[in-house]
Amino acid sequence: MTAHEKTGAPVLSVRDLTVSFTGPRGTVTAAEGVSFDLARGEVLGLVGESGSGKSTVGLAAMGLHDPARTTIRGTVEVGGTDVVGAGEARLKELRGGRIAMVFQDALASLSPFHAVGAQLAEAYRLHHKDAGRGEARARAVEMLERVGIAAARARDYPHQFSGGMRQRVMIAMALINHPDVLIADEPTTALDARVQRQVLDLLGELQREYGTAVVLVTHDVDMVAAATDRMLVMRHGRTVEQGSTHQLLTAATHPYTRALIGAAPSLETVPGTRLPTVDAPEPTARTNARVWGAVDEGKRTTLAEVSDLRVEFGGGRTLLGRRRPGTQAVRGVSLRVAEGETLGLVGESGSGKSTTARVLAGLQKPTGGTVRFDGRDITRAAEETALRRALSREVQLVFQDPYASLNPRRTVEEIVTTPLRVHTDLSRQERRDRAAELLEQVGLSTGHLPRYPHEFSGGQRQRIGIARALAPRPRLIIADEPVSALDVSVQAQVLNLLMDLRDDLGLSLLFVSHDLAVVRHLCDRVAVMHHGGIVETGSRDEVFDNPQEPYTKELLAARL
Amino acid sequence: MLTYLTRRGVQAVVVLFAISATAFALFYAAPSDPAAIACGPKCDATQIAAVRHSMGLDQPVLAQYADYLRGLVAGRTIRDVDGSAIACDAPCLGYSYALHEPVLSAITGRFPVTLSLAGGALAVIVVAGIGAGFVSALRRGSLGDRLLSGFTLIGASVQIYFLGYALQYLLVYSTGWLPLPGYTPPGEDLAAWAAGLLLPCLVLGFVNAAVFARLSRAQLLEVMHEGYVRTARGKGLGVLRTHLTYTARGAAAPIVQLLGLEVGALLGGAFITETVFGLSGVGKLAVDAVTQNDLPTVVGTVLIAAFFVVVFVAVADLVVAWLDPRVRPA
Amino acid sequence: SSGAGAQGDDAPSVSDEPNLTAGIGTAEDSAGPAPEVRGARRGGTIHVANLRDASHLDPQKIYAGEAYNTSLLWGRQLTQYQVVDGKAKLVGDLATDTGRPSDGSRTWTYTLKDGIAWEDGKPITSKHVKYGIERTFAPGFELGPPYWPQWLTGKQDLAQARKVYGGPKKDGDFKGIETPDDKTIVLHFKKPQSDVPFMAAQSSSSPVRPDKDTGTKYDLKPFATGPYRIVEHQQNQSMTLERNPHWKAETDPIRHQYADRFAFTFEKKELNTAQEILNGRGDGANTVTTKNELPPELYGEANRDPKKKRLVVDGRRGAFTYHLVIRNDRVADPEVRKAIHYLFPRQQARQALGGPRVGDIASTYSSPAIVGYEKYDAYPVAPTGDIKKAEEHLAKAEKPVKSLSYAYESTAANDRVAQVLVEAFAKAGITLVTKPMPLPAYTNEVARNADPKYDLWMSGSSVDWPTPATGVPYRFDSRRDSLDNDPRYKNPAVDRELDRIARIGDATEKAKALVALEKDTIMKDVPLVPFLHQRVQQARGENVGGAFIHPIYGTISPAWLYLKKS
Amino acid sequence: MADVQTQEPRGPFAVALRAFRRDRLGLASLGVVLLFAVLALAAPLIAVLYGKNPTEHYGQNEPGLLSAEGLPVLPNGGMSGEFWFGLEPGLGRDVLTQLLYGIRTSLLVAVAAIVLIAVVGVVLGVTVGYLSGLADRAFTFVCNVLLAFPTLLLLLALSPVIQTRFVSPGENEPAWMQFTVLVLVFAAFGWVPLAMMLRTTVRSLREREFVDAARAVGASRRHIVLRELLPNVWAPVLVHITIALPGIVTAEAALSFLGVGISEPIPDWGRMIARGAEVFYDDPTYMFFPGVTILVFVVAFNLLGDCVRDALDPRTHR
Ligand SMILES: Nc1ncnc2c1ncn2[C@@H]1O[C@H](COP(=O)(O)OP(=O)(O)OP(=O)(O)O)[C@@H](O)[C@H]1O
Ligand SMILES: Nc1ncnc2c1ncn2[C@@H]1O[C@H](COP(=O)(O)OP(=O)(O)OP(=O)(O)O)[C@@H](O)[C@H]1O
Ligand SMILES: [Mg+2]
Ligand SMILES: [Mg+2]
Repeated sequence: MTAHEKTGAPVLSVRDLTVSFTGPRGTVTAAEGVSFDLARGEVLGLVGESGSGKSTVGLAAMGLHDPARTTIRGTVEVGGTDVVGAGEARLKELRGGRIAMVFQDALASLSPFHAVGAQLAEAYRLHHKDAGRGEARARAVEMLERVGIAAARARDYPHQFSGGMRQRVMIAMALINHPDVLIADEPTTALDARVQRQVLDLLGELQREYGTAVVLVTHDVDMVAAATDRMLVMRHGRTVEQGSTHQLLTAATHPYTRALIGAAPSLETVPGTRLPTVDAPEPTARTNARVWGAVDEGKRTTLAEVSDLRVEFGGGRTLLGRRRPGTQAVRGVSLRVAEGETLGLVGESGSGKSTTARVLAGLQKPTGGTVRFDGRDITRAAEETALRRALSREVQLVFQDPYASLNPRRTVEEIVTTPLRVHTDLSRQERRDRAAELLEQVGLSTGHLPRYPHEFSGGQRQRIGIARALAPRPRLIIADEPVSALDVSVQAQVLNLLMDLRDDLGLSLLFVSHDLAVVRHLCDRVAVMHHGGIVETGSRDEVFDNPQEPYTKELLAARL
Repeated sequence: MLTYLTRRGVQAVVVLFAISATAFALFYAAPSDPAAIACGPKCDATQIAAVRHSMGLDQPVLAQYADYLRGLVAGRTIRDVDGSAIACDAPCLGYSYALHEPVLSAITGRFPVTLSLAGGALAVIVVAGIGAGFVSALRRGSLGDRLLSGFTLIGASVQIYFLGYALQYLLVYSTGWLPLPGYTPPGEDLAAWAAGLLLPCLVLGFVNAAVFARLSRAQLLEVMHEGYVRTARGKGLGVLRTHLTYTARGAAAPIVQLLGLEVGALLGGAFITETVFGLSGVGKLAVDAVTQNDLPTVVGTVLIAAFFVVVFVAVADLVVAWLDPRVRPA
Repeated sequence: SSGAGAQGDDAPSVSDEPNLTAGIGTAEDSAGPAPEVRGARRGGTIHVANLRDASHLDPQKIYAGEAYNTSLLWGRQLTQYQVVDGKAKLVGDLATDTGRPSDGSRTWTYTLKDGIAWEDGKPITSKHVKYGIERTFAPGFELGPPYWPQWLTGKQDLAQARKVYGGPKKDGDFKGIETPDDKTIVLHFKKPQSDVPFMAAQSSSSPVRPDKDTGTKYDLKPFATGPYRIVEHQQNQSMTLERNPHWKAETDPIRHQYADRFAFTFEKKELNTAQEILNGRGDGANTVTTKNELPPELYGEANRDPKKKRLVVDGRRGAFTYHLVIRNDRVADPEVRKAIHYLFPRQQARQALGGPRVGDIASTYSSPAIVGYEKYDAYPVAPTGDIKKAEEHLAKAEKPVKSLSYAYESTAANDRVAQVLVEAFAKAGITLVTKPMPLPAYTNEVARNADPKYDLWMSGSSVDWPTPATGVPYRFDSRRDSLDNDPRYKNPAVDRELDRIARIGDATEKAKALVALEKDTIMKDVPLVPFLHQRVQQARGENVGGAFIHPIYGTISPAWLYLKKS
Repeated sequence: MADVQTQEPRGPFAVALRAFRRDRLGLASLGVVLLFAVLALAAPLIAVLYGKNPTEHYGQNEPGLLSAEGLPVLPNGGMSGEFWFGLEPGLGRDVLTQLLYGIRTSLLVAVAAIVLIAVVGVVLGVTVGYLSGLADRAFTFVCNVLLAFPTLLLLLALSPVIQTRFVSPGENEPAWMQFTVLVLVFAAFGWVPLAMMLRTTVRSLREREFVDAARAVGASRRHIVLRELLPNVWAPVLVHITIALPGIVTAEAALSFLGVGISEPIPDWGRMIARGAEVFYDDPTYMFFPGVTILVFVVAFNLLGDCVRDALDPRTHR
């Protein structure tokens, strides 16, 4: 999106904005000395890793911080009014009328108790006092249709919508009163590439139509490149760098900016190379592409194999004993992972990737098909404890959410040694030694053993998860979106680690992700899933350079 | 929806059935004999045996229980001490020989007292309890909040029997500001009815309201930070309206559920309050029945109390479903 | 008496309490109308507020002083007690006199008065009286007193007696009672019966009209012969009485018909009712309690405030006595029983119960309210007990006593008494094991149990009418069952003497002989320890006149009440 | 990658403890609770120092203390230098020592019951939460029945059964039996809310990935329940306990108030209040002391419960 007009006084002017929160544990300064101007029609990208203060700035512009716990200094002028000092009455007029916000989490940000049409209509009526109910409803429906939601669904409740639709409802609500400024706080996270694209296109369209100035908050550099005029990079609450998007993307002065830009693999990066991180912006080792596909496919020994896998969920019975229809999560998937190979499993959300992975790990009982590992039939692993135990020696999982997958009440030592307790009769001391060794291997230190997960950063937590997976010396590691919950810079660290381990230990890897660039960077072979089935399998280069199936093409095209 | 209602209904009936069986079994273990009660203080063993026989109490417990259930569903005839028949229409809860009246009529006769008390207490709970929680949450950290929180803490800690007597002493006995607690049928004298129940309702209400004030404060504070509340404010909605239409609705479910339990419990009789203030409601009836080992009345009151709890818990679930489209049954 | 408690200002003053005993009146005394109550007026509604409704109204089922007392309002008997200035005299009620014995007191004849009628105006006949007495044989009437069936059949065992005759509905006419005409009724007994005039005053000697006998329902709403009739009765809720137009004052030497109506209400807590009465709130000024007693909560206050004190009516609880019963076959050593007698701290125990208002400390088994009463003290002891004496007797015991068990109905007050006993017994080195039980359990385990496993318990009891005839011969005859002879007292000499006394045909003579036996033989053995001759306090509203504790029935009698202003 | 602090590792409880230590109200309430505990433990010692015991009938044995009706002669319930909190009407026992020993009764019942409740509630709640299926349905049914059952009535009805069925006539109902019955009945109904809460907690924990993670490394069910789930429920259990304990103290007193609690001569607050209610027109002081004591005790405990909850609530710190 590009603005058609950038003239006159700034519609939003932020000067020396400092926001600090007071809590029971002292004061946190989330933003410090942030200044920027936003002209009419302009799009500013607010970039930075998680926790850098992006949302804080956005909320400050709306005057939505809880006054009891927040101290705000500096000025935020919206159309000539300083939001920081303004009274509630004045703020009520500004909010939703002159400045609106698309909040970060669309599901949590829509009231679950009211139909979406009513929520939109209310927003309209609040700023059009003389508008009747009928008019407001008509405007709401109109706006919903504008964002591609059928008028008939105005009576539905948010939980009946998909993530992308909710996000569009949020956008419709923010724009219903044609505000001067729109703050879009990560409007596309949690959406898959295709929907992401749709949402951004819509936003650009509306923005151009109404001449709205936009602050686009994101940590996704690709998105900034695609959609903004200027960008502002934040870190630890401070401005790192500010300038035109083009200039920063090509010639950033600050190393952090450069690292941030480089950390995310794109479809152009050389696969298998070490990615730049904030700590090591200029990676040295392994700058060449991974060459793996040279050996003939057929000659490799198959490590794991699923054939005609089917999984159906739910159903259950009604009171009268009638069966309810279930969800067909996986419908006839066949896959194989060869010894030493890294297989990427991509596909949009809900396509059945995780389910497939969980079956392979012996966590999910399949409804049909067979699963083999190293020649053995392990289809019944989810029910038979002994079988699963045997399987878990050789197959290990790394989970998506590094926090949720670590028990918060167990120390790192306990977490990492659990597989050793199960699978070996090592003594306590031996287990500890092995745990220390594992931590070293993933780049942590022995001193971390007695600590609890909450004391670690996201990247460190994921390393603990990887250390646990490595503990029984498995032959196959299944990584279910191990980086999608992480910041780009942390993602780069974890990807680097996985690549190192793969090389050092000769592991096979099943890598599940919806991020095509990441898959391309890491995997040797790629399988594309859609609606519970595999639509295309092939080597990395075949799939990315020469996709056969329309769905794969669509997926690739959606990349920003 | 219909299946949901049926399922709830069946569940409720099964629970009530289990409770009636438990109550029946339990009180059969009691060391005294309903026949002896019916016979009077000067009966000797043979006389009691005769009475027991004519009342059918010499039959096996299971047969008696079956009889009881039959009476509940279809009504039955009960035999008096002299063997004469007393018709007891469904739902027959048995006949109390201690009270000389059918248990159902004994309960319905006292129910207006319990209903008035429960209604008054409920009004206090809703207005003062939930209201205080709301004000407290909106003004959290302020002096008012701290005062209210202290007040509700005391309310949640104080004993009805202590507070009840202390207030009776202060407000009725020493100063004469309030009339004596008691029950006058509202149809007879509305003012006397209200005046007599004022203090009991206030005390019972206050003690229970405190729990609700604490719960609703905590709930509201929790929900206040929900994203959709922020969205509402972001639209330009005022603080109060936001909290009334969005926060309150989000916070309602646990409050409604507790309220359901509370209404059920209150309608089953407030034993201690009724004892402290000398109100002859269902609670007092139950306690007296237990102390006199008036088996039919005990089982009857237990069943009624459980009935209300079960019904109002189910009603609360329905209200919660109505409030929150996410949990509405299809 | 300690003199604790107060009298109603206009109630007949009780000058000489020990002479409360009922004399037997003459035929003249039996003629109506009743002596006017001083200052009485007619009119108004008297409210009677009791926590509990009467358990029975059916005259043949009533068996409690308070219920006898209330039923005087609508029921009449062959004889009844005329009370003047607090003194009771047994006179003819429906009958012209208290009964004429013949055949060595085996036959008693009553003649009904003229002008006596049911509430529908039909005359009361001897058949109705007979039918009433016959009902006491029928099943379901176990609740009432057993004497008519026992005496008329000569069977001591009630079940046996009922085999002889099973009630009018089952066995029709009973031959033992003759009604030669509508006015005469002749009762034939198998043995000499001296106390028939007193039994004739019991509610079970009330007439019942067969066509009005509604069975179980009769218990809710009996047909009236007295000055009032029941117009409405909702069990456990309310009862309304109105004047009975067919009652004639000149036929009734006992009752009055001052108030227009009596409105009974039930289920209000005793404390609240008493508060209303003492403070004159609501209907309080026009209210009396005939069943409720003054709650202990208010006693102190009523004692302090003279205005309220006037509203408290105090008196002897009829012939009720309260004793520490010793199970004689378990505590067989008379020395131990004597030790218990000396150990028992009567004063402290009474203090724990509420002080002098609960009763006068007793030294005799029988109540001073009975005919022939004599005050004596078999083993004088200080009211606080005498440890030294107790220890002396314990030392004489054959086997040393380590522990005794004491069962009681668990109420807060009884708990305190138990603690008093525990402390006192401990002083003599005896561990008192206390067994509190709720009333139903207590009744089952102790009172009704043929073999209760306890050594001691408290027992409040009364004779059925004011002679010792239903007391001493029942409690101390070793051949009677444990329900009667609960101390399990056994003395062949006493049994023999009781047999002799049973043949005495004159009530007063018999009473004297029984009291002598009690004093000279029985109490010397300490079969039980006398504790209290109980008292009772009830409240009456400021505007209610004529309230006094009925000397026989031990509660306020509504039949004498009037409203000062209406 | 943020560097992990070099200080001591802090477990979740250590964190909570630190938060709690900063909470002045919490410390004060803990102080009061501890004071009560100390008073309970030291009751015999204090009684000796003070020179009175809770069972002797001073008022009856020494003339001039009680009136003939059993009311204290001195004003304010007979408070004097000799009897600091006055005398019990009727028997004339010393109020102060009765109160002190009353703490023991209340605490003993409450603590024993709470321990049972915690054990039963945790075992059932966690197991059922993890198992679901038939066990879950049976559990829900039992909970519904117990929730709808009027507890107080049951206790009222149960006490005579026990007194007559299980105690031989020749001996006193042993104190331990009275306590055991109370504790058992409180536990029988008290575990329900805890188990229901834990069931919900565990059901959501079960969906957390770390359970899957444990299964994925081959851990047994036992390991998952004992080592993965249990450590996560201590915080809610602790909060539940501190909040439920005063409830049991209150309920125990309520039972005694209705006449079926711990029986004479074991001192008990509820019975004192019941007696106080009987004489409260004549001697309001006698109700005042136990009433206020129990109020202070319960307020302190509830406050402590609030503060423990705040301290353990992850949202208020980290
Ligand atoms: N209400 C609050 N109270 C205390 N601290 C807060 C509050 N809101 C945010 N913070 C802290 O302020 C910092 C900045 O938070 P902010 O939400 O602005 O980050 P962000 O850049 O939007 O991150 P993300 O990309 O994850 O959304 C974080 O360290 C966060 O923990
Ligand atoms: N436990 C379950 N019960 C019922 N349905 C389920 C369950 N788990 C998954 N599903 C459904 O199965 C389908 C596939 O889910 P799965 O988690 O495998 O998708 P995914 O490809 O991993 O998606 P994502 O990218 O969002 O993680 C989805 O429609 C999902 O709703
Ligand atoms: Mg953010
Ligand atoms: Mg997934």
